[in-house]
Amino acid sequence: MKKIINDPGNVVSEALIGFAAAHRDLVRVNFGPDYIVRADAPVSGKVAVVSGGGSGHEPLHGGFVGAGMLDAAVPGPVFTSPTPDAVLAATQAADGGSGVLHIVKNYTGDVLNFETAAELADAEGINVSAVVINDDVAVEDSTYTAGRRGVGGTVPLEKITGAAAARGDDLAAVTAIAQRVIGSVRSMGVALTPCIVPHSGEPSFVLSDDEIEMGIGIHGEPGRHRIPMEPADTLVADLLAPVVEDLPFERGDRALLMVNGMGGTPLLELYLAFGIAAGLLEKQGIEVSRSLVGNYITSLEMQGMSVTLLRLDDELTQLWDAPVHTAALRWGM
Amino acid sequence: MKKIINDPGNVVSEALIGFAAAHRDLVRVNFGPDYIVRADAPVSGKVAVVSGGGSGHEPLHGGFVGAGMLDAAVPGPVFTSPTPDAVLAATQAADGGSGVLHIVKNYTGDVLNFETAAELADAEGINVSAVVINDDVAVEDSTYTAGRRGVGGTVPLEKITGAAAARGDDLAAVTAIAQRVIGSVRSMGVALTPCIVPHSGEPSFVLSDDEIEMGIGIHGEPGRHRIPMEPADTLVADLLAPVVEDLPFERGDRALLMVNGMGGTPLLELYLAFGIAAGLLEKQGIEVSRSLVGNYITSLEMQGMSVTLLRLDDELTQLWDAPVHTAALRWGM
Amino acid sequence: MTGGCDGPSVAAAIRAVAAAIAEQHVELTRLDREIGDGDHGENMNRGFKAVVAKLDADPGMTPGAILKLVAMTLMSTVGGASGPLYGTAFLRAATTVGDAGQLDAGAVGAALAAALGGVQARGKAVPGDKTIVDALVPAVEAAESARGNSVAEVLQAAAAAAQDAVATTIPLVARKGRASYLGERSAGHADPGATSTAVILRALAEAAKA
Amino acid sequence: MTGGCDGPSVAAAIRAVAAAIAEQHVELTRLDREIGDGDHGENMNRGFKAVVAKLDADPGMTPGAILKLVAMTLMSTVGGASGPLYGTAFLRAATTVGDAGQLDAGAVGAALAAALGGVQARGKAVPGDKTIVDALVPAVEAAESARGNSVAEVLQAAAAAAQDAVATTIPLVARKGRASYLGERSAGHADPGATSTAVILRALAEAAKA
Ligand SMILES: Nc1ncnc2c1ncn2[C@@H]1O[C@H](COP(=O)(O)OP(=O)(O)O)[C@@H](O)[C@H]1O
Ligand SMILES: Nc1ncnc2c1ncn2[C@@H]1O[C@H](COP(=O)(O)OP(=O)(O)O)[C@@H](O)[C@H]1O
Ligand SMILES: [Mg+2]
Ligand SMILES: [Mg+2]
Ligand SMILES: [Mg+2]
Ligand SMILES: [Mg+2]
Repeated sequence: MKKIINDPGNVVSEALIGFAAAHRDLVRVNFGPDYIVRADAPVSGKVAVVSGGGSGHEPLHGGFVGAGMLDAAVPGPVFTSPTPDAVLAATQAADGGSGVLHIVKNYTGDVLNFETAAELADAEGINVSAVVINDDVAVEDSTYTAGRRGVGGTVPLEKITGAAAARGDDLAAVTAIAQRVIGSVRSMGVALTPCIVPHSGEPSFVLSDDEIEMGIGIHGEPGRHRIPMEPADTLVADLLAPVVEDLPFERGDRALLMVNGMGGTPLLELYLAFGIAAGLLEKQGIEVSRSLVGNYITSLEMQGMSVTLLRLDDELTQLWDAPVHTAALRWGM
Repeated sequence: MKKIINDPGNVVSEALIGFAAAHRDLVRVNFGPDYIVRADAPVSGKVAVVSGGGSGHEPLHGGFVGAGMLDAAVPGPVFTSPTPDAVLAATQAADGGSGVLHIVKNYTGDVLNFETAAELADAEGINVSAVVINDDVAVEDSTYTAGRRGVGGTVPLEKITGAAAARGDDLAAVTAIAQRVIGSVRSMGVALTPCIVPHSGEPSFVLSDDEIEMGIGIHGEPGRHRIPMEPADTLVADLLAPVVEDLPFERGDRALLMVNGMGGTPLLELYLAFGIAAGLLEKQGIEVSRSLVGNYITSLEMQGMSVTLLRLDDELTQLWDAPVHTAALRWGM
Repeated sequence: MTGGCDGPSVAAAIRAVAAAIAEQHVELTRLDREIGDGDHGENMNRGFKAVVAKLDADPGMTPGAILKLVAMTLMSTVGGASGPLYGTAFLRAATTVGDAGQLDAGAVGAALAAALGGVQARGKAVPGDKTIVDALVPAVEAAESARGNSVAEVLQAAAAAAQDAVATTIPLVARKGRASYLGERSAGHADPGATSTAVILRALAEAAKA
Repeated sequence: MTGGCDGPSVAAAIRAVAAAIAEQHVELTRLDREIGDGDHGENMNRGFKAVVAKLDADPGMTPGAILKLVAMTLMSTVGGASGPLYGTAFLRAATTVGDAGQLDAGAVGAALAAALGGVQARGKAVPGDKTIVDALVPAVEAAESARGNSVAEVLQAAAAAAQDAVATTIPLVARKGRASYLGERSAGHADPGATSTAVILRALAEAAKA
């Protein structure tokens, strides 16, 4: 394992020191408990949007803190959800008096820790509402199980929800917009290589030089099945088909297409994959009206990619287009 | 070799198809010869800034085409400079009647091909001026050799030069600003892993699990020397010291600090490295007044990073801050 | 400590748990790499190290106060799924024992049952889901059956049952927690959380014997 | 083709070069991976494949026209350092031979010398810099010494000298091109461009013999 780190136990806090130094104009970073808030938090009278989860998915979530997106982010240790006290502290720092929405990725750890934090915040008189994103079609959905994971859809969810809060929606309305995004977004990912969690020092799984893991999550977990390496045309088609079929997306739909890198895949390959996906969607009569290509929700240095598709209507499009100013996503300001 | 590609020979053109599809609002892509121009090119009356080089460094250069930065970019095959006819075509497409500045990274191939293109453009009556960026302190400088490579400094060079052109400077003035940036910027890089060029299928060099290459370029070339893996504190100090000493940067200087990933390094590690570098500079009395952290000039999937330091004065700061709207760098618009 | 346990002996038992977790954390993480995200040992070890640091700070606590301290510390240092689950388990156990100065075998059995109740309330898992619950349910049943014996014997029975239960999680397809995302591929591996439960109960039982 | 060479025989010789490059391109790339960026074989192969495609399109060209076509095609398809350098080399050779229908040994020698002049004008390298120049200089000298012999013999002499020169580039520290960035580490490997020059000359010599 070769990583640009010092003590594996300090990776997250040392990275936060750098993040704070690089984005002084944008954010304030609190240490112990660790959280990142907008430099101008709390924004009085605005619903605050707070998310968080294990680290190792950068730029998610800290890179999305700023005007028009998240008010605060709570980074846990690498791939481990943060604890309730950290989430509570971030919630308090972000609350501008109009309530706080928690955006939670559907992992037992995240759900339980945010749930506890919400109870604690409630006891402090903060109005908290929560949504759980579960967009990964690689996982079978069932009421008897933990359900689907939250993956790529988290990025447009945070953007659009943040925009709704920025335009002045109240907590119920912001929550409703978030639910609408969750209902309209689907994703699936593939790994070409594993990743190595710093404190473990071992690859999360072992793949031979001609194997790939289909249906992976974002924590280096093994995927749903292992298949031989495929050419990009086939690979992208195999990722896209279950995404399209699940909602299902239909002829005439407009959509945001996000092609996301898992951290170690060159942008060249991501654009190549985007071109293939856009071509396939066009053939199915689905209009790619908005697009995002790059590393937005990653698994450390893993090579691989995910495809996310979000059905857009006029309102969601407007909210996507609304100005945003964060470390990792910025336009219109 | 596992890559999200089809035929290795078509990687660049297929990626361009995806780039064009993802950024229709921003750019037009020409195929055969391949180049990327601003959607609104040529911008009449404005000096056009054109760059290019081998592919595999994405987002450089195509990701920097747009308002406030490059007017056109010419992507060659992976790690191979483009040919004069392609550079000429891009130059013609970008020229708004006020002349064109070529930004050339100092590699024999790039220099020769752009030189030839400039002669051809001149013959067509286009006023072309060229600057050669050579910021890599890992390479010894000498008039008897090819000199230093152009690496990370290319990013702020293209940004600042593009801003000078956008504010209406004439070709001589834009060229002078570019020369000033080149005179004030220094970089150095390290590789933790090699990269694999698609058509070759072989790693560019072989490193054991506890070795790193110091002083690498951006083409997977071997570096200046191989050393045992170091903790981040030492590694960053070892990269930064020659960069600071070369210009030299001095107490009281203000600088842009860019910590750039080579493509396969997690953002978490880049921020961690940024924090270390910023801390070291502060101790030396050098003020980090602007910062940039991320993958901006890469070597495919290589793990590693580079540090770039640019001395800023009020004018360069203003030009850095000026609005820019490209696929990979965007603010103020 | 054959009759009941007072504060210092509960504190000693918790230290023994921390030592056992420290010893097993690499194995717990390895198990979690197979069907999870490879952090369970690290999570638990971080938590119990923090617990020990806090125990050092205040030596004069009642058993209930110690269990509450463990609960709050795990909750605020472990993270992941296991943090809130074990945190809730210890919190319910603390509530059950109240401010008694000594715990007898009955109190220990009741605390175990309360811990299970807490895990199920929080995590909604049922037996067979391949979770902590699969180790705790037989442990509570065994403790129940051993009622009337010494604290050491009750814990011994619970630990043995939990230990046996670990193997029964191997063939299961996970329905809760991170392993559930693997579907059928989660079968064939022991559950990390069930394993850590067995480690904890074993350490408690050994401490009670001593 | 013992006397002079006409258009069709020059075209055949260029095809032979393309075939030789195709055969050697993996080795040329391997050499370039050691001290460069691992694309020299790929670059040359892309260029000469394109050349062959264009030769197919127009079979009736003079030697000079063919050399010019090679020059323009290499220039617009090879890229990298070698594209403009070999492009300029063939362009100067084309200019030197003019529109003669046949090339005799003297013309071939003059063309080689012109090619070297082009490479040096464009690339500013001198002998010992570990570049194409290190193969071309002895080749031109050998061709000069073989003056008065047949085209085949002149090319044979040039090819042999270039081939010998490849080994002399091994100990050199590069001062031009990408390998120069390696400093001392560039020593110990043959220069890819010098090697491709030897490959080209060998193929031309073989074709002239045939
Ligand atoms: N709903 C649940 N109820 C009981 N135990 C659970 C539940 N979900 C997960 N677990 C337990 O948590 C363990 C994993 O803990 P850990 O690895 O620390 O957290 P994470 O899964 O968040 O990385 C699993 O092995 C399982 O025993
Ligand atoms: N200035 C120069 N003069 C002559 N030959 C040169 C010069 N610079 C580079 N070369 C030759 O070019 C070869 C490399 O070509 P190639 O790999 O195709 O281009 P690049 O270096 O741009 O990747 C080197 O081996 C060397 O022989
Ligand atoms: Mg975890
Ligand atoms: Mg090259
Ligand atoms: Mg885990
Ligand atoms: Mg090369």
